[in-house]
Amino acid sequence: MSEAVKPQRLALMHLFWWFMFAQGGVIAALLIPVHVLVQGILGPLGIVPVVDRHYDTWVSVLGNPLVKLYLLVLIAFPFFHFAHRLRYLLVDFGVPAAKSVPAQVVFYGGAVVVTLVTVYILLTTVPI
Amino acid sequence: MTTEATAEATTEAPAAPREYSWRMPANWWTRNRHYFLYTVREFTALPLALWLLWLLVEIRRAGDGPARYAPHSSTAFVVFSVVVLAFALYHSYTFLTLAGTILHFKVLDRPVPARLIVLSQFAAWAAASVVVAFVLIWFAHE
Amino acid sequence: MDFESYDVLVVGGGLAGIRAAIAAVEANPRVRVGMVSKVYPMRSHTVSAEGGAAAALGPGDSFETHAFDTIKGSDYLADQEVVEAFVREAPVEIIQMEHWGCPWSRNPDGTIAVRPFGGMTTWRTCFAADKTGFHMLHAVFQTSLKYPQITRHDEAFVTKLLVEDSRCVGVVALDIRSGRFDAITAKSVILATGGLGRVYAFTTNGNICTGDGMALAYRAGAGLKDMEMVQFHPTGLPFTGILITEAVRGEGGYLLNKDGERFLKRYVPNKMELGPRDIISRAMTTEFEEGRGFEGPHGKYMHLDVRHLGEKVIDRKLPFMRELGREFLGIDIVTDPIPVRPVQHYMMGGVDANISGETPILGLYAAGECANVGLNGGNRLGSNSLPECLVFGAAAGRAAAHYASSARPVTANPVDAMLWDEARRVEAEYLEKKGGDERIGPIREEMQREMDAGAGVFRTKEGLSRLVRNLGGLRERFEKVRIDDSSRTFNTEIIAALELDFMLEVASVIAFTALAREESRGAHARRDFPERDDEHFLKHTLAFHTNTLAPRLEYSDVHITTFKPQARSY
Amino acid sequence: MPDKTITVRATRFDPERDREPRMQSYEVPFTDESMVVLDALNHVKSHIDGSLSYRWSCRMGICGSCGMMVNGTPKLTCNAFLRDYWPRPVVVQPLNNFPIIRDLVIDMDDFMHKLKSIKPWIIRKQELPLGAGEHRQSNEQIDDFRQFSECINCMLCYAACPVYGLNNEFLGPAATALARRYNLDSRDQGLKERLPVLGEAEGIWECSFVGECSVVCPKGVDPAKAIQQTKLDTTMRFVLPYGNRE
Ligand SMILES: Cc1cc2nc3c(=O)[nH]c(=O)nc-3n(C[C@H](O)[C@H](O)[C@H](O)COP(=O)(O)OP(=O)(O)OC[C@H]3O[C@@H](n4cnc5c(N)ncnc54)[C@H](O)[C@@H]3O)c2cc1C
Ligand code: SF4
Ligand code: F3S
Ligand code: FES
Repeated sequence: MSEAVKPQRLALMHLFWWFMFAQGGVIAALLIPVHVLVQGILGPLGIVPVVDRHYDTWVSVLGNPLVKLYLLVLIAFPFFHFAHRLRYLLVDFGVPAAKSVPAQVVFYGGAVVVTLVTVYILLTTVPI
Repeated sequence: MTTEATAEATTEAPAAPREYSWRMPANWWTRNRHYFLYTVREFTALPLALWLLWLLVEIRRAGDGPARYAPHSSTAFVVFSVVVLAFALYHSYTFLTLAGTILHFKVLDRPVPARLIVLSQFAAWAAASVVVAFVLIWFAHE
Repeated sequence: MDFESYDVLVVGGGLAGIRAAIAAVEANPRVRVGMVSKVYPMRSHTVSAEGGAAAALGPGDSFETHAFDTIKGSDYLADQEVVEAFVREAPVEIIQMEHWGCPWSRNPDGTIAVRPFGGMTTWRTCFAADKTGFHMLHAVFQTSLKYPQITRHDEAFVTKLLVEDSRCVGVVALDIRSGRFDAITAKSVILATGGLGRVYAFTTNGNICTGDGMALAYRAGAGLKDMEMVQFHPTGLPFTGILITEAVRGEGGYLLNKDGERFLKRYVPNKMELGPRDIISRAMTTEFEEGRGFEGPHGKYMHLDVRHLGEKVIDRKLPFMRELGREFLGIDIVTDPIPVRPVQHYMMGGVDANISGETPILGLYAAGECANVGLNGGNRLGSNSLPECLVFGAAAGRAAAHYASSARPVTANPVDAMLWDEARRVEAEYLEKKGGDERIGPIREEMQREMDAGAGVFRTKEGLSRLVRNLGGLRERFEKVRIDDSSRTFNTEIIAALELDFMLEVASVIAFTALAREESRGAHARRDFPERDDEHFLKHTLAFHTNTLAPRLEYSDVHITTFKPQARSY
Repeated sequence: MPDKTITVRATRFDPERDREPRMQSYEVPFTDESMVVLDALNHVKSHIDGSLSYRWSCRMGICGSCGMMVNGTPKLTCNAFLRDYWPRPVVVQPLNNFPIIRDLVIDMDDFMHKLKSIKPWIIRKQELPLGAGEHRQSNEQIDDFRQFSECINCMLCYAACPVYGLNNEFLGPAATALARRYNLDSRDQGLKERLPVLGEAEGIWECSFVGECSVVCPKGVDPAKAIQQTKLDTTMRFVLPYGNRE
């Protein structure tokens, strides 16, 4: 009797963002550690030679369209993952407002912006 | 279907009894080791995001031209990367394990055991890392 | 008047009760059904049933043999036309449960699998691993959620049946959460309140099995049938009374005494571990008395050994037993034998009802363990009880719906007064009483000890007479009971008091009827009358409420159609 | 040897008297190594203080009614051994994340509504007539959903899930596990009817995979897995063109 009848619809937006979250998570898990290790630690310490240590090698690699595509995936996808996690982390810390539509716009919008910036940078830096 | 509160109340029964409602303490995530590790797991997003932004900057700087190009190599940066690496490894470990346990396939009508799936996830991680490391290092010699 | 009124009211949310509720709705979709239960339905004690549910499904089986096994198992005290109807309906009900989602274990070809069980000549016990009752109860409860005609009153405790002009028109129920008394009226009422194991100290039954329905019907004037017939299961875990299912023996487990001997060869040589429960429990008790049991901190015990079955069979067919061993005993049954001893398990006796669940009180029906429709006689065969709940639950549901469609509506007037009286009674006796000096706990514990001692596996005239006396004494002490809890909100102490009141009632009936049956039949084994006496006691005992503790006893004939009584040997 | 005892600290709350729950201590004889927390509570109720209220029945870990917080962890009290806590006191509280009705008794009506909302019964386009016998089902097909059918509705998972603690609208672990139990049953064809309930905003998407639900589940149901798999399958139905089938 007292049962509140809630409209029940498959939340397609949630489904999409979860999908992006999962994809981004996989990409981040498979690819980020090795980049951090090689480009963030081994390279700067000079333990091994790394492409981004020299202008020539870095540019020649960045000029490759396949590399550009790869970097887009590497950077853009995880941001959807990050956006999702950080949004829920805020909820966990007692900020239910992080569930609101404006918050979604900010977080996922942020990921979209990072994606666009990445595309822009990849296209304008060392153009093919 | 609810337990209907109808019927004649004969005795001077109190109105609907009060319940003590639950309120989540703000520090809930510190009260149990698992909760804490979960929070750390979710938090990995932040350092990883920062590091990728750095990578974006690194890419952008390739546009500065040969004369002005200077890759980051300060100690602070290395320390930052070490910290990020710890988070990154934690993310990879938790994500692949968890993803492995929820993926479910059948081969020849038999479910593939979760252990095998997790193992293959880690194998994929190793393979991807080797390939990426190879590219990053090998093409540095050109 | 705004009390809740239904066409059919089911008291009890166990297998029998829910099956009855669904049957009533399916018989007539316009019927409004109420279901009252003192616990959420999925907590009902059916949930504990482990081994399985018997039905002559398989090609190698027949109604005939299932009927004969049941009647022989009952020591010829079963009503044979009831048994015949039962064995015919049981397979249909098992299929119905399958359609409702019960995850029956299967044969390689996808049909429902069966396993052997005690006292059954062929394999006919359907099972869902070793959590059969759990799966059946959850399947039927979850299915019941789809019927909008069924309204539940969860955690409401029925304290009294409303009887007007010898017609049952509803119940008075205490809403446990608010402490309020409600009259829930109905054109017909079905009792499905389960067993009474808690009158014993050592029992497999849960805390809620306190014989409420039997006491309610008894006080309302219905007869209780064959209450001396109490089943003891051979394999309970010492201390906790947790049941080790008969399926363990069905799957090939051995019972061993302290000499490592399969002692059943001296008692049921042709059946060994697959003998019926009454005989094996007596065999174990005899072995204990003759010094061939193990001695433990919680008394004597035997070993139930499944080590030879191997880990694979155990994990596939008896996973819950392994879980119980690990959790409650700290043993792995793959490598260690299980300590077991006989334990009170089931009540054959119950509210006198016919094949449709009708009791002699107009509009009152009974089904499941709290009823005695004449199926189990002196000893129930393992795995006959779950199908009994289905078959006779459904029958009672249909009959009650049918009756309700033509019965005249319940009038508010006398109901109001009866509700008021009952509420005042409980308040005066428990809530507002001053000066009592006894707690419930010690009285209950003493009753349980007395019942174990006096009305256990073997009985004697002296023991039963002492029991009768002591129960009288306990009843007097109960009059002076004191309640610590004065709150109305979720007052479980009042519930415990009401339950103890019911238990003292049914315990006395057990004691008196056992004293009167001067023979040994089925589960009722008298040391002083070791033989079955068909001449005097091929009869049902009927006990009726009087103003004293002693019931008025009557006897009625057993219906014998096909199978003439013969010696019962295995 | 002096008789061994154990201190039990239990939550007391009577809405007719108390504004807030408080703790009360009892000394209980610890006479047998196989005693469980529930035995200690029963001792208190029978011999020390009859007004202590809690739910229990089967004492064998199957009826699901005796769940409480024991030293901060959701447990079935009939399955939590005193020997694991002694000689320190054992602290018994009502399950987290639920309103308290009285003492150790929580209000679980919310779950009862959720259970019903996922339509936990076999849904078929065409009912098989009884006369046609059983649906054929192999033991392997049962294995697909067996784990999720073992749920005893004990609510330990809800008590462990912080997401539920923060937002009671969340459908939660056990209800989703049961929905999955039916969705995976070869006899059932109700996936399409359940999807809108599972996939709505406060359904599976709320779960951030804390995973504690599965850690505390006494029956190995793994509701966390059920939820993530449901997310995955639901998503795949939309992402993969061929995923959108029955
Ligand atoms: C451990 C164990 C194992 C068993 N194994 C098997 C087996 O393998 N095979 C087999 O065939 N049988 C088995 N049995 C027997 C069988 O499980 C029971 O006989 C059967 O489940 C009883 O079902 P029921 O519906 O009659 O009662 P229950 O399931 O006990 O339900 C009783 C209902 O009545 C309600 N109720 C009671 N009193 C009141 C009141 N005063 N007010 C409101 N509601 C009330 C309760 O809340 C409950 O919902 C086993 C029994 C036990 C104890
Ligand atoms: S999923 Fe596990 S913890 Fe949750 S209610 Fe079911 S049995 Fe209990
Ligand atoms: S703990 Fe809660 S967040 Fe999800 S995985 Fe379990 S439901
Ligand atoms: S009392 Fe039944 S689960 Fe603990």
